Amino acid sequence: MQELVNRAKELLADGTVVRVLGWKAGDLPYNPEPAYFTSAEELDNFVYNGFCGANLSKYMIEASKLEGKTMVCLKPCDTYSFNQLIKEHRVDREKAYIVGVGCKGKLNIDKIKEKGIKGIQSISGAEMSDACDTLTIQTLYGEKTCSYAEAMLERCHVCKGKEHMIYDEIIGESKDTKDAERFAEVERIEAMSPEEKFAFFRNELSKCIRCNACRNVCPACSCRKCVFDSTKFDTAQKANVDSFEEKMFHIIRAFHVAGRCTDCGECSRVCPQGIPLHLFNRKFIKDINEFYGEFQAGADSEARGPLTNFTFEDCEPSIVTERR
Amino acid sequence: MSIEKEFRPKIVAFCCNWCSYAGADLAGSSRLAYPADVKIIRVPCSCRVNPMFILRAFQKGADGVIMCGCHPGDCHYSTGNYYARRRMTLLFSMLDYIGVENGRTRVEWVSAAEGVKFSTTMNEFVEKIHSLGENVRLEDLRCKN
Amino acid sequence: MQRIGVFVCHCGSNIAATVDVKKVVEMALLEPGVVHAEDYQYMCSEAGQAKILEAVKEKGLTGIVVCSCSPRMHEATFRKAAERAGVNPYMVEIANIREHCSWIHKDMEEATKKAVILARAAIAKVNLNAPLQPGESRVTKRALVIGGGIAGIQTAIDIADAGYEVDIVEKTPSIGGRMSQLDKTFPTLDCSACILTPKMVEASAHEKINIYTYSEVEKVTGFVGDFTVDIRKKARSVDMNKCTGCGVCQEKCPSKKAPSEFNRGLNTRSAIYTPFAQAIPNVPVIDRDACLKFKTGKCGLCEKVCQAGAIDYAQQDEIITEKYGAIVVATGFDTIKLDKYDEYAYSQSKDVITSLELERIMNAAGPTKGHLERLSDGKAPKEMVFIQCVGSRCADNRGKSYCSKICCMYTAKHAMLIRDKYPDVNVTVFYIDVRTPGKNFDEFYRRAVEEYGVNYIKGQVGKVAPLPNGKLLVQGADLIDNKQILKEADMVVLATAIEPDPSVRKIATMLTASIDTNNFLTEAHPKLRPVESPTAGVFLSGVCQGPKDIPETVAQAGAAAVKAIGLLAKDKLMTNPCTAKADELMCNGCSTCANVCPYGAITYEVKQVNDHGIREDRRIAVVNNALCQGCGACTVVCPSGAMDLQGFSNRQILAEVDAICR
Amino acid sequence: MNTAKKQAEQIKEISGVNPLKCMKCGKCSASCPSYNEMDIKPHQFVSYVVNEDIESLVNSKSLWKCLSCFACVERCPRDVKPGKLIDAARQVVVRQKGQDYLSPNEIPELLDPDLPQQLLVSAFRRYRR
Repeated sequence: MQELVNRAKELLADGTVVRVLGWKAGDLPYNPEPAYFTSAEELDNFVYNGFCGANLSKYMIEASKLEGKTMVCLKPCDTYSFNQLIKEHRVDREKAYIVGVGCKGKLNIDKIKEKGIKGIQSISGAEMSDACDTLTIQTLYGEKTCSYAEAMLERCHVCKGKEHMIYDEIIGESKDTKDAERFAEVERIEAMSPEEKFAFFRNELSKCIRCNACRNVCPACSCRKCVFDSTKFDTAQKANVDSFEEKMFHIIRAFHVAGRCTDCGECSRVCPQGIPLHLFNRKFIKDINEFYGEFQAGADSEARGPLTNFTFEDCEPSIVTERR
Repeated sequence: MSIEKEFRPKIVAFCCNWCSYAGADLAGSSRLAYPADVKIIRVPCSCRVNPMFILRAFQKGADGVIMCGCHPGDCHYSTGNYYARRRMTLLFSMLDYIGVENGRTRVEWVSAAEGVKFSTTMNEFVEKIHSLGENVRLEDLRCKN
Repeated sequence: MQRIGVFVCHCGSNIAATVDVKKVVEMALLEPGVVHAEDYQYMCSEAGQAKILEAVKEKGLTGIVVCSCSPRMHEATFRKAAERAGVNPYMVEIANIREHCSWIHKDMEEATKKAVILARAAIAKVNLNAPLQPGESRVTKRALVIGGGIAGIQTAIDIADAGYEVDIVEKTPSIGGRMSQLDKTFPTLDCSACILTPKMVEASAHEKINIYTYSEVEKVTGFVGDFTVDIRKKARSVDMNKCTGCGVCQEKCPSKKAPSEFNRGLNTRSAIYTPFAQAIPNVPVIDRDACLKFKTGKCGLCEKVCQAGAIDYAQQDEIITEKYGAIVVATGFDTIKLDKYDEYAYSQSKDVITSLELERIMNAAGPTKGHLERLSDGKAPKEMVFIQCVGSRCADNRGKSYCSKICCMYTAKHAMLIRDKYPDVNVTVFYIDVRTPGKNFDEFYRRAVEEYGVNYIKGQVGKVAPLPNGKLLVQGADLIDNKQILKEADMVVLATAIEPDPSVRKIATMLTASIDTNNFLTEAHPKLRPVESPTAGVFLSGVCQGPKDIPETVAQAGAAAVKAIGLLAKDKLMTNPCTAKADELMCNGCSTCANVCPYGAITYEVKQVNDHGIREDRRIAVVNNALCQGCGACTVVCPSGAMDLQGFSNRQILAEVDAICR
Repeated sequence: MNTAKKQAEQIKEISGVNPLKCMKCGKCSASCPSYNEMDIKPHQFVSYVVNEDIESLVNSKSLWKCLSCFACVERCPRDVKPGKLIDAARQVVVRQKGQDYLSPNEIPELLDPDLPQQLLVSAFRRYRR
């Protein structure tokens, strides 16, 4: 991390960038938050550790409008989002100095808490310089330990790889964390009966409080004005009044990012209700891969997305019935 | 004394102006009957059909939604139905995934000359919806009257 | 709030017999925005339209809903009426309660209920309509005719005579088409070449007509009044400007094994060839697949003998790009392949031929120099059998479902000509029906029977079997005499079904002109607009639209020309105002819409916007209204819904959905 | 429904043929190898079914002269297939007799559509006493 801070100070000093987009320590040991830094002094608050899950590429939309260049720290999976934003002319490549930061897997505090670890005072073992094997947690009730892998976010278990798709320089080491099949959960649901599927999603979605966190964090959901806030579809409303609206919202949300979603997993990470929202996006990704060939949004900043493309021989919609 | 009300499905058909709407007109002028449950909405092209329209129809109590367009390759706007085909495939797959019976949605390509196909398609579709019964999974209960 | 008037048409009894129009009026009055509703016998009539004018005047209507026939029928009529009444024409919506309701439902209560709902949907839509103004686009004063047969030639001459430039694109080396292959024409029996060649010459000599032979349409973009077309001029390997048409090259060419397309493969031609003697232009082409120079590198004889130095082996295909205001399709027909009709032994015996092959045999310039003889042994036939409806009127997947229309007449012609020239030849025609509607047509057929003694037998042939003695055993049935017939024939002629030339599929796709299951181009209206394609600016001439004989083809060619002239005579065209429009404040500038626009109508501009007090420069989608055709592809890919389609807006369609599901 | 109509419907159902599609071209009669043996010719079969004159049909010689060679079925341009109608008529006769070794009641009216009809007829012939 120190290397990162030093480099940021250098870039600020030589005028390459006028601000740095990274993370600063939060009020708890496990909730660092995205932040801008404009001076060497401010950079003293800079952190980068296992809890820095936030994808900073979306912040570059606003940063692109500001004067001067911004140094932005992007983890490997964040770079896909950044590419996708370039493709959609939402960020300005020229306004970004991309430092690809290493990643050893990001942590989900809820998973630690689920293990009954409470009253957390400090956590060690999640710094970039650490091996990231075991977390040592100081609590009000004494020291506890927890396996790093067991505390990882779901998305890190199905990691797309530790290669940065776009960067100006890379700082820090990465570690492969993939140990699960990306579509296993989707397949499990697909195998259910319609009644089970319906019950499963009704149960999950009934938790939705329409806080819009999933939408606001999503780097693909970057519309100036969301359809769900607009008068154009008569859909503007805040709370779900009926179970239909949860479904409508989440289907349309996933549909709008279908072919653009890089599967960064931010939606599920930020959902305060713990709804596995990525299951919608991943279903679209799986279908797109099956029907129209493998496609990874954000792998580059040029290729046409699958929903703005076609072949004469595409399958018919009846395939949904036929393959059952 | 209560009499079981006969189930009369609400079915929305989106038809592109150039092929399917004309096909429906031909079915009409050829007097090829299909149930009155089907109501047609004219759109310029199948690619104008937003998934939102389909969900909205279900929300408001539609029991089935069918989209008809020109045959692939014959789109009046040359490529519209190809995009629509991908969109609808993904949407239908998603509806299936969340447990909505997949017989409630259908896409059929009907040319201006296929009045017979239009009529048989609608007859089949209405029959299918009858077998599935009322749409309870996607309906917005507030819309019930 | 709109002030809406609802007008319910009886359409005589077409609607009123199954829909309770009074009830529709009554229910419509309950809908929001409706201030007036009435019904009338015929809304499309002068008196019906006057009702609209009157109501607008009295009630100050801002929106109009007509519950009547399909909008494809009378939307334009009612829009014009609205305009006369001082209401923007795009404030009119049609509820289709005839084709989509009264004609398909029998139960009055049910049909009325549906009509009320359809009216309700239209009312809901009109409530959200906004006045639209059509734009203008220019008209390129030049027409393209695809196909150089009699249909294409006639259309081109007629358009050119009206003073407009016309280009003909013909894929073979000469114009003339199928008619140039015919020997005589019914019902007058005059020689086909004698009436066609003057037309060909007229076309080629016309100062306004430009002919691209051995050329194909490669790409079409643009729209009515302003098409841009790429034409591929295939390498002829002969310089059109230098060649004098002396024909020495064809004489000397050592490679003479290529089947002659013009003679339907009944004999061969040289590798460098003109299809027939009267070809226009009279400039040969080198068939590179057959030419020794191209195949082996050796030979080059034609270059040596050509005194004009016209041979050019290095010639390349050339792409010409030209702009047109109107396009006429005249791609014509071919006969179907007979490989699925084994029972007629076409592939087994040279003496079983198609009627088009018989035309070549009967023609003095044909493979037998006009002598009627068997292709197997050159002997003169004594017994000839004609089989009708081969591949026509078939409900199975082997043939075509339609009647090819011309076969009855040309078979009568063939039978008559043979009996006239060779009175000792017996001619038997097996028919299912003899169809001869047309001026002097039935008289013609009757002459074949009464004056020429042609033996017509009602009944299809079941099988033709080649016999060891070289004859053909024809097994048929006489349904009038209730007898089965076994006949030994010397030659059998099959009245083979015709189908649109296979090239038409590609062309239709390029033109976005719709095509039916038989590959015939669809007309805009089967009765009222038979020579127009539903695609604006595209017209249909000849058999590409449906089976036709020569007089009909020529008549339709003229009609297509008139339609094209009517278009070219305009200086400006009104463009459809139902175009896409981006909401500047909502547009993300993401370019997704431009990716799916088939017309390249969307570009991006950096514009300063004032978004609720925030002034900033934004990249925003801008729609070119002259290019946009209003398909709406952009509206659905736009995630924010910034892009909307005027006349079919998201809210309008949703309002219809709501009204229907209510 | 009277008996004739019922039988006609039965024949249509068993054969899967819509006789109204016939355009009276006579290709069936032209193809038939047993034509001269028949009193009602193949092309006439269709109109007997249309006119619901099943009585004459089942009493005709033709019913048992048809070889089930299926030439007419193969060549019929309109998918009317007189051969199938004849087969169906035979089935009706066989079922009517009601004294067969194989009771017609044991056989559903619609068998596996891939099963050739003539197989069924031969079965009836073979097991009949």
